[in-house]
Amino acid sequence: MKLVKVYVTLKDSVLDAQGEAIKSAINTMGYKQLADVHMGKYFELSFDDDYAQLDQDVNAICDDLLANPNIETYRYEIMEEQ
Amino acid sequence: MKLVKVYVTLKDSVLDAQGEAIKSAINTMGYKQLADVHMGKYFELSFDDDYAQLDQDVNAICDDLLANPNIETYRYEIMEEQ
Amino acid sequence: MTEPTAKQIQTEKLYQQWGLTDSEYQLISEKILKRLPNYTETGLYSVMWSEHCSYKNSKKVLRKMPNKSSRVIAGPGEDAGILDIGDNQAVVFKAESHNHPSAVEPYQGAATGVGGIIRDIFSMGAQPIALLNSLKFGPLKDGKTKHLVNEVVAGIGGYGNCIGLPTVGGEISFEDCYEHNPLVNAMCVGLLNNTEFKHGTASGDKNLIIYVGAKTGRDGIHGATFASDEFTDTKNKQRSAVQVGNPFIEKLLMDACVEIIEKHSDWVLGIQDMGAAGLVSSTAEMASKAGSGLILNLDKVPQRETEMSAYEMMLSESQERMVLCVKPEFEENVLNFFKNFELDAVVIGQVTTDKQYKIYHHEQLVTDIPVDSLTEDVPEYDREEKQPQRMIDDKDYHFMPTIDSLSETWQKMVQRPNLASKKHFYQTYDSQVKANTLVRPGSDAGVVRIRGTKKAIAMTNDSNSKYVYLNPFVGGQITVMEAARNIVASGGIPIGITDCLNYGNPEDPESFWELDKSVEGISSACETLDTPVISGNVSLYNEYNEVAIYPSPMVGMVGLIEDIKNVTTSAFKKAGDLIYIVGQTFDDFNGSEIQMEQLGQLKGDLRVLDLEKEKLHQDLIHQAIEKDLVTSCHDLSEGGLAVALSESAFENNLGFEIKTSLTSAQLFSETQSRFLVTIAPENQVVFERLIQEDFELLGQVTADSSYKVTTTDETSIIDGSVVKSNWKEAIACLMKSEV
Amino acid sequence: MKFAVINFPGSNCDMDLYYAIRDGIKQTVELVDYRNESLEGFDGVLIPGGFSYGDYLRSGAIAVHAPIVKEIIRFANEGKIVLGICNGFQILTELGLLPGALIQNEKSCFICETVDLKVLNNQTAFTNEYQAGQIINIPVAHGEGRYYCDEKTLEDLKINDQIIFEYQQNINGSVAQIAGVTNKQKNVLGMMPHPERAIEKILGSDDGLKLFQSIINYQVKVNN
Ligand SMILES: Nc1ncnc2c1ncn2[C@@H]1O[C@H](COP(=O)(O)OP(=O)(O)O)[C@@H](O)[C@H]1O
Ligand SMILES: [Mg+2]
Repeated sequence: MKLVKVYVTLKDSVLDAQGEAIKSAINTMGYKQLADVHMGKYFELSFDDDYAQLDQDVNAICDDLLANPNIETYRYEIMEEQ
Repeated sequence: MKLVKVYVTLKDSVLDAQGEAIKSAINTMGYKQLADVHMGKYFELSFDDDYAQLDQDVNAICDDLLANPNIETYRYEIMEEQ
Repeated sequence: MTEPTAKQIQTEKLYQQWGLTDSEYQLISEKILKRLPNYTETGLYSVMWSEHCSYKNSKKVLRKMPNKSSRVIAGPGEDAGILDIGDNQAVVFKAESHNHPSAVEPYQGAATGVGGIIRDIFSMGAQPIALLNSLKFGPLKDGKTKHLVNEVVAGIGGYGNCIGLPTVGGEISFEDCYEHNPLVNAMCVGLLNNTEFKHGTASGDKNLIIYVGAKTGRDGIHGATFASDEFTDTKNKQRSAVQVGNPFIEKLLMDACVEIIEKHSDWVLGIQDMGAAGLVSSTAEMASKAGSGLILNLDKVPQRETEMSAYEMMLSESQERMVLCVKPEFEENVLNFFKNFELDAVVIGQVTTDKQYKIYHHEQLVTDIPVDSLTEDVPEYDREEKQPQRMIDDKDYHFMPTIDSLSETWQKMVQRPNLASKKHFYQTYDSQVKANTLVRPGSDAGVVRIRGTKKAIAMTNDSNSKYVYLNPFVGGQITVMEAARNIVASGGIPIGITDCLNYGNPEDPESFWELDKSVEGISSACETLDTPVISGNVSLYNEYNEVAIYPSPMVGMVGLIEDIKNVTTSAFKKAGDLIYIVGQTFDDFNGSEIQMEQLGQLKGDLRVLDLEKEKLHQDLIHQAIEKDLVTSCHDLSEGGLAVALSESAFENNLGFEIKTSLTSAQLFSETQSRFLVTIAPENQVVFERLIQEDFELLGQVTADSSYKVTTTDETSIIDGSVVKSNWKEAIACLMKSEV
Repeated sequence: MKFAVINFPGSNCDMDLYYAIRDGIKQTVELVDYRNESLEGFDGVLIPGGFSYGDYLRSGAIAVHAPIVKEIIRFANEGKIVLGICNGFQILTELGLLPGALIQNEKSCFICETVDLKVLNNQTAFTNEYQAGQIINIPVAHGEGRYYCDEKTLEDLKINDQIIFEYQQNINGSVAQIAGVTNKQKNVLGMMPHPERAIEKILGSDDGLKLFQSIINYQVKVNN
């Protein structure tokens, strides 16, 4: 099996309401040296092994479903699943 | 600045409803070779540079806030921010 | 990064990319300023003079709408309109479209549409009490549309649920013309506990302009202007023009604004939300309305991003922000008040008397223009009009359905996406939070009681663009009347409307004719009902590849229920009740769902609507409800009598046995001005004496869920439980099916 | 009895609960801001529904770091009445005052419906007005209401009769159809359905009223 790890994050200029809320919670907890928090999504996709156009398809899946190119960027890694 | 990347995922014993929903959406789009999807959360925390007990504190932040040990597990990496 | 000079803007005609025409630009530079506007100033004119902010194309048409009645406290021109409902209370409401943002980013587009309309209500000092929405999409065929629908619905629910306002009604429909141009209209209704309200004005020399709420980022700034085109370095490819909402902040902002106006009215002279064209439109309008000038210092504006230009800050459409005008002696109080809600609040400027709009950025005066020139000097256009050719060609066409098997047609019709249950979507909206909702989605209008009184408010969103497409004038009338029937069937009397006018390009004469005629239709119906248009919104240029959407006016109507004992729902209550249809039925199949089912296209003209008769039927139904005669009441609309009967039977799993003078086909006719009513048998005489004419006793409600129907053509027995499951499952099935 | 309704930033059912107490069972009730550090003088604490801090990380996760929370814990440990509804339930599990966790509904959408619940244990401070096994009709409105706990915990819950309400139709995929649980001492109840939305017939149901009346009964007994 192939394991694909996808990381989706908001673009820099997009309001990260969740990141802001989490940052202020961590600060209130007493950790003052925290400068910034961003929250994103993380996906693990498993695919059948012999999959010629895996890379191409993962790209399409990210563009169409996992990330919204208007506000988010993504990156992914393809690896062998143990 | 130090950058900490935190990955939070549901424990295996907990049904990943969002993962299931995404899996079926991807299958609907015609990608049949997809076997499994898991969805998690991804955080990027930036900290001031000279921070002796960073590792210890990140551990505590994950335990106390970012992950719920009843249902989730986490891992993190600490690196230099560019 | 250097901005182009005023000279460059002129010679390279850069203003065109912002949407200003040559003659508009000349008007600004030659008549108004008598100099060339700089970069920031050109940007301000371009947004303030856009159709969205200025209504320069539609103003002339909008003036046709009645906006007065004995109840009107505030009409169009304020953030939202206000109607007196007695006992020193008033309802405040408005609807807004968020079509384009939802096409680009469906979740956030829909969510920020909801967020924006809520701000319009609480900026009037009113406590928002309910939300509604009207959604139009392409057919549920491909994965793309389904994803779009899912995201829009999730965005609507995501914002409303989180902020804690019940979504009590709405509509959702599917036609080919919306495939690439979905419509997302949202409405908010609020309650004002006194009939005084805060105008959105900035008056009084040296009074302070205070900014409250979320920080400003580069959200929603025209993607296609040269600001983003020519000056983006590679890093800024990261930039996004899409607004993102934060309902959590809006909840704090809403609670704070409602409380400050209720408890500290003397602190606040004026308040306005920052909606389209953010800072510039809110502050310029506030100053212009008061006949004042304004100085703003942009360095004080809370900023989420670094190195924002004056242009970007002024045009940003970052969400969850408000502007207040406050007397200097209350500065401390106001700032502390918001601080207690954990909201940013800062003084960003001052009111002046010179009627100039002056903006400082990095200690430089970047804008110095007459404030009225942004709001008052916009040229008003008188667009060319032409009746669409299709109307002339198809004038005498009359569609007649063929019914081979009544039972089969019946089953098919209830599965049409436009007629099937929308519960799959609306069950994802919290319709009960605040514990005041008396009628949830699923009946005719949503009903919310006013705690501590006997009163309740009924509200509905309606549009039927198929009718408007076939005959804009009659279609416009029908839109209002259908909304009114929903209110009346719920036990209320209609008291006013808001609207979203969704059309194509106004520079296309046929499109403009559609706008003009349908507004005339809406206006005439409103005159008949004495329901003024107290707020609204215009969205033009809804087209894809130069093909316009159907002309799609959406009417948001509010009704008053004087006593909650009058609240009535569409569900049959009990076996043995008598079933009546009130109103005559004709062969009205043009524009109907059965025409779409059988012919697959819209064609023909609409019957002239008899407004007086419609009003009479509504009045009679209202009287019958007030006299406690009615056990259920449902308006007849899309799908006709067959669909209305089924919908009424579903909730309590009842059936009916009817014998009618109508043909089988006429069970699907969509003649206007009709109601389906049930009464207890002992009230037969009183009820019939009240209604007098234009009614037919159809039969009675039965205990098993079987429909026994005798028309002039045949007698059929239809399995109601199958009808119900077809109706209930149709949408979920389509959403799940693979492409 | 004097009740405190805790108001976190983003709570939005606080007034619904307030009215349920004031008008429904005619007791004294006050809204208490999350920044307060004392619950002195109150007999019961109610944690309302809503989206505390936007529920941006996980529902209830951020609220547990608010100043008032220490006091809620003390209150619970002293055996006083604590009721968490919807977001309140989520907060109580995040706090560890109740076992388990509440996660995204199985069909992953928000769901607003009125559901049938079975009262499994009517011997508690919250349910003594109901019959054992009674079916009651209460609204739900949540996106993250699927109750989850491991098998060991479930076992314990069953043995100690801590499962108070059970869905008749498992609308969100909860373990053992659990809609509401108490702690071992049974003075802390968390439930996803909203009894405060079911205290008047005109709202569709008044089956929630008995829950609040039960608390009064219980308190009267304790006081005697
Ligand atoms: N998008 C929506 N949001 C909320 N409620 C909706 C939505 N779509 C439909 N509904 C509800 O479903 C019911 C039936 O809708 P519809 O068929 O459009 O009614 P009608 O034809 O009587 O105007 C109404 O109660 C309406 O409020
Ligand atoms: Mg209706």
